[in-house]
Amino acid sequence: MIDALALAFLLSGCFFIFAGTVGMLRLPDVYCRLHALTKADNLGLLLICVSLSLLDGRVRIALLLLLIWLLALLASTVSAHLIARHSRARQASEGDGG
Amino acid sequence: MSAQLIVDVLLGLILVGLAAQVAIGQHLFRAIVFYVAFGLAMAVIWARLGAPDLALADAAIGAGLTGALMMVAFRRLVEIDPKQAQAQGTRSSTLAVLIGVLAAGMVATIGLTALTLEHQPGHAGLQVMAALDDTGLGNPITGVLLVFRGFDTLIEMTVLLTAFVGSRVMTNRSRLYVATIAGFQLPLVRTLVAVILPLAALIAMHLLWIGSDQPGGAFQAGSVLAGAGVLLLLTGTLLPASKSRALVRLALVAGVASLCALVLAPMLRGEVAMAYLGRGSLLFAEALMMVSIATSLTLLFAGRPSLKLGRS
Amino acid sequence: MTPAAQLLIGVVFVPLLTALVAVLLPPRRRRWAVLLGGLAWPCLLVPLSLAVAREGTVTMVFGGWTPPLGIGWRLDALALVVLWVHALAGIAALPSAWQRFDPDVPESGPFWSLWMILATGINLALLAADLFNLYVALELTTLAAVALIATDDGIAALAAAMRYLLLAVLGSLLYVLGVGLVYAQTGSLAMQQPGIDELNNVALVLMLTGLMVKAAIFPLHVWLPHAYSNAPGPVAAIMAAVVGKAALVAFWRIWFETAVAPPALLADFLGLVGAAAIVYGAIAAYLQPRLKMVIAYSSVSQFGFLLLLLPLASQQAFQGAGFHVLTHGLAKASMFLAAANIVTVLGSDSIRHLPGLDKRMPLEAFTLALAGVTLIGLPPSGGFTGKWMLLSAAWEAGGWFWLVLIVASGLMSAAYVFRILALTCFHPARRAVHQLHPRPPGITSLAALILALLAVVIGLYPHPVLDLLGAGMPGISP
Amino acid sequence: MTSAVFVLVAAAIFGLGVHGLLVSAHIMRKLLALNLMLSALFLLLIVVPATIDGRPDPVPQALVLTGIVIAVSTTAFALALMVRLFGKQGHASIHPDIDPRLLGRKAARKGQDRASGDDR
Repeated sequence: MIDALALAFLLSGCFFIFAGTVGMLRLPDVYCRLHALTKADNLGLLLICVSLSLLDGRVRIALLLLLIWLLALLASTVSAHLIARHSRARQASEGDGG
Repeated sequence: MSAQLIVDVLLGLILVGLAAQVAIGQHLFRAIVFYVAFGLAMAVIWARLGAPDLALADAAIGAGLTGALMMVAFRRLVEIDPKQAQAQGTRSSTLAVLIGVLAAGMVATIGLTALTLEHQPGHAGLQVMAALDDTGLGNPITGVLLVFRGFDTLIEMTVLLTAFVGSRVMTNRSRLYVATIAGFQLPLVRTLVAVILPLAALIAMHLLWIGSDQPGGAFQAGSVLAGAGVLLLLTGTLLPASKSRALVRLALVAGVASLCALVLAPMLRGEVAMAYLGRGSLLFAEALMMVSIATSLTLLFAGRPSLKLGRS
Repeated sequence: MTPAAQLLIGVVFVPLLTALVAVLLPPRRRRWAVLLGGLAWPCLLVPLSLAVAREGTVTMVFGGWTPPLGIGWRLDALALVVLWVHALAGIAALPSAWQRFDPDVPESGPFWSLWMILATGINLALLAADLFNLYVALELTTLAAVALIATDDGIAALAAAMRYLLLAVLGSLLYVLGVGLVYAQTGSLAMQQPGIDELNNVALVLMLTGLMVKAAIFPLHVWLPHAYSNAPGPVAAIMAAVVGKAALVAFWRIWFETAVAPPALLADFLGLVGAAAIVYGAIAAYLQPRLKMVIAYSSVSQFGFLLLLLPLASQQAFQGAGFHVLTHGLAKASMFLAAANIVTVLGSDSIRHLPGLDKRMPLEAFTLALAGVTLIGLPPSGGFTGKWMLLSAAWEAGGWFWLVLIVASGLMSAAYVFRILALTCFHPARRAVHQLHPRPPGITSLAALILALLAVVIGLYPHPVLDLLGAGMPGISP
Repeated sequence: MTSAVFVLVAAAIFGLGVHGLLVSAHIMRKLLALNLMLSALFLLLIVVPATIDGRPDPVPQALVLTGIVIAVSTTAFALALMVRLFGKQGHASIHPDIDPRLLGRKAARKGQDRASGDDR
């Protein structure tokens, strides 16, 4: 029973990460790609962490995985924010410069 | 069994694909970014092969710090002369391809024939496992690194010190490129630093403490601290300073000095050089090694002999 | 722990601790600490020489963990000879380094720390009896040497340092691949592996190729001329005298101790590589427009000469080669120190400025002449003894090709040495050099002269060194 | 069987590294190629020796850990040397006589046409 649940989480996690990657490749400009990446991948990572902690069963490992997810969340939001600011600043300078 | 094989082949293909991008890719900056990805893929393969210490070290040092050092060096090239910084792409010539294939073939035959040698496990490895329990250590790799072959580690720390002193020969004269990027003064980034800094210190201490029994140790802990140092430099909380300070020099020398103490102290008591002095002495040496590794790698990133607090 | 083993620790840890103290001290006061350390560790060689004369080899194991578990050190006659060359060349280079790197030169702070780290690396590379420990020692030596070359801060020096670094990393990569294969086969990293019947030749070839890059032996020597000629004077002296020799000693050790029965075909092939090196080095040295390049290419030629020990692996050949290492190291160090003074006074070391040198800088001209005599191997000098021993070894082994080669190598080195001497002594100063820079203090040229004199004088009384080398290497039957 | 896969992977990476070393005069690319070759070497060092009760032999793991730290030290120093050389020489190549501005013209032009200028 637990394994079936874990498998379900794992598959949905992989689906979201796959969706994020397709989004990054298909979407037109930087901002949409950032959306796709940060949103889908973080959710996918959460689902995979949940499935792993279900498979493992120990609470300590579940908390560790949660900490990993929080760190990944923090890192991806800040880097997405910086990339967005940087490309907007460059477009602004190219816009009036060009 | 075949499922595991498929996973291995997939991992291998990912690694070779990333390596191809690094070696043949047209643009230098992309090659560096792919090298960082290559380092992380390498860490996954170390984990797959059952070598967690190497996975930690390769992720922290191989991917993280080497990537950071290369990006800041690239940034300095662009600062000096943007057009020339990566002027030449790669000119793939058939001769180069031929030599590359030849080298790959040579290494493949060497590796595969070595695999077919009658595989008695190295008795050095067996002796390590046997002698491990009377050192009271759980992690055999820390046992090899600090007890059985501790002198290699001493010289390796000296190599790291030499790299820093050697880079001082160059950075004495060159104009400094301040590593902080304007966009990094944002409130969001400051909260990132406020959260990550204590966490990095905690993780480093944890890695140091469990190093004698589980995967971890001075190198991994030192590189995590160095990563935090790089973050502080990027966000301007720490700034490179040209006046070299005694405290910083002491931190640089501490690692090698502590290992020298491990070698010379037993001799004063009449025992043989580097006789094992118990777990406490290892922890003392590893703590100082962690400080030395973090300081020298952070200063190598900054390109200056010491650091000073930023104005924020 | 035997007192002799404690001396071994001293030989490596005195320079290492001096380097640590140097890094700790503020840059202005580092050279005094290094002067102290640089003069202290050679004093340990006297009791060590007595110990080696008594016991043949002094061995030591770290932490009591006997190999293959732990790391061992071993000092035998060959390593002792190179340690003496390192001590003498190091002391002779100190005045020139003292004058060139005074505290207000920006590179002087890092220079003095690196000088002691280089000394540590060389001493360790000579003592290491463990394959991976040797790799780490050579890596430390290479990194320190590259950084020292870069202290010259000229474009040529920086480019030469970068080329040397890249090639050295490639060399140690091949070497470690060989060590990995040895470990996979025998399960031990010790240099002397009793009980294995046959070391696989692929590992041997990989390790030897890696060391040939580090020792700059003929086909893989490309980094050497630019590195030696563009490095500051004292750095070039130490590198020419010892750094290449440490890698060569490691090369011999792996050939005679680790490789159980190296195939004779490989020995003859390496002998031929040595022959090619002699010819190529001599011709290149003859054609060079710059004095330092002539001396550097002469090193390439003399290293080829030292490879001849492999096909002629007899007791006498080993004594001859060991003695040649001693005299060549001293002569080469004195030539580079003299050349450094010439460059500081005349502004450039190009051949055009040499005429009339004997009147302008008599001491340097005489040093070049003396060292040249040793390089050629004319009878009174030490060079002759080394060549004579190798000649008689070739005679006994009946190797006519090697016999002719040794004699020819003497003639060829005579060619490029006499070309230099003819320019300095017999050509009148055709035109005055535009303006002479201030002369470096007299002690620098005196130190170079003493080294050259030593190389000649030791030929007059070679017996203590030859008897010391008489113990031979385990691989060579006495 | 897995070690055979990883030996082939290591050989492929080594070949790519050698190719990368020969293909560009830029020092940074040579350093990247050398680091690739070192990673391939470390992979071989772990995969080739026999495993001890399932886990890789601790001695080669310690050697590889030492190798990784030495690799990062050498790379860090080489980068500082490259930046200094680039500052003085104007181009990051170790062949002082061949000026890559001429060498790289064909490649640079090809590079410029394809890169729409926002590769960084």
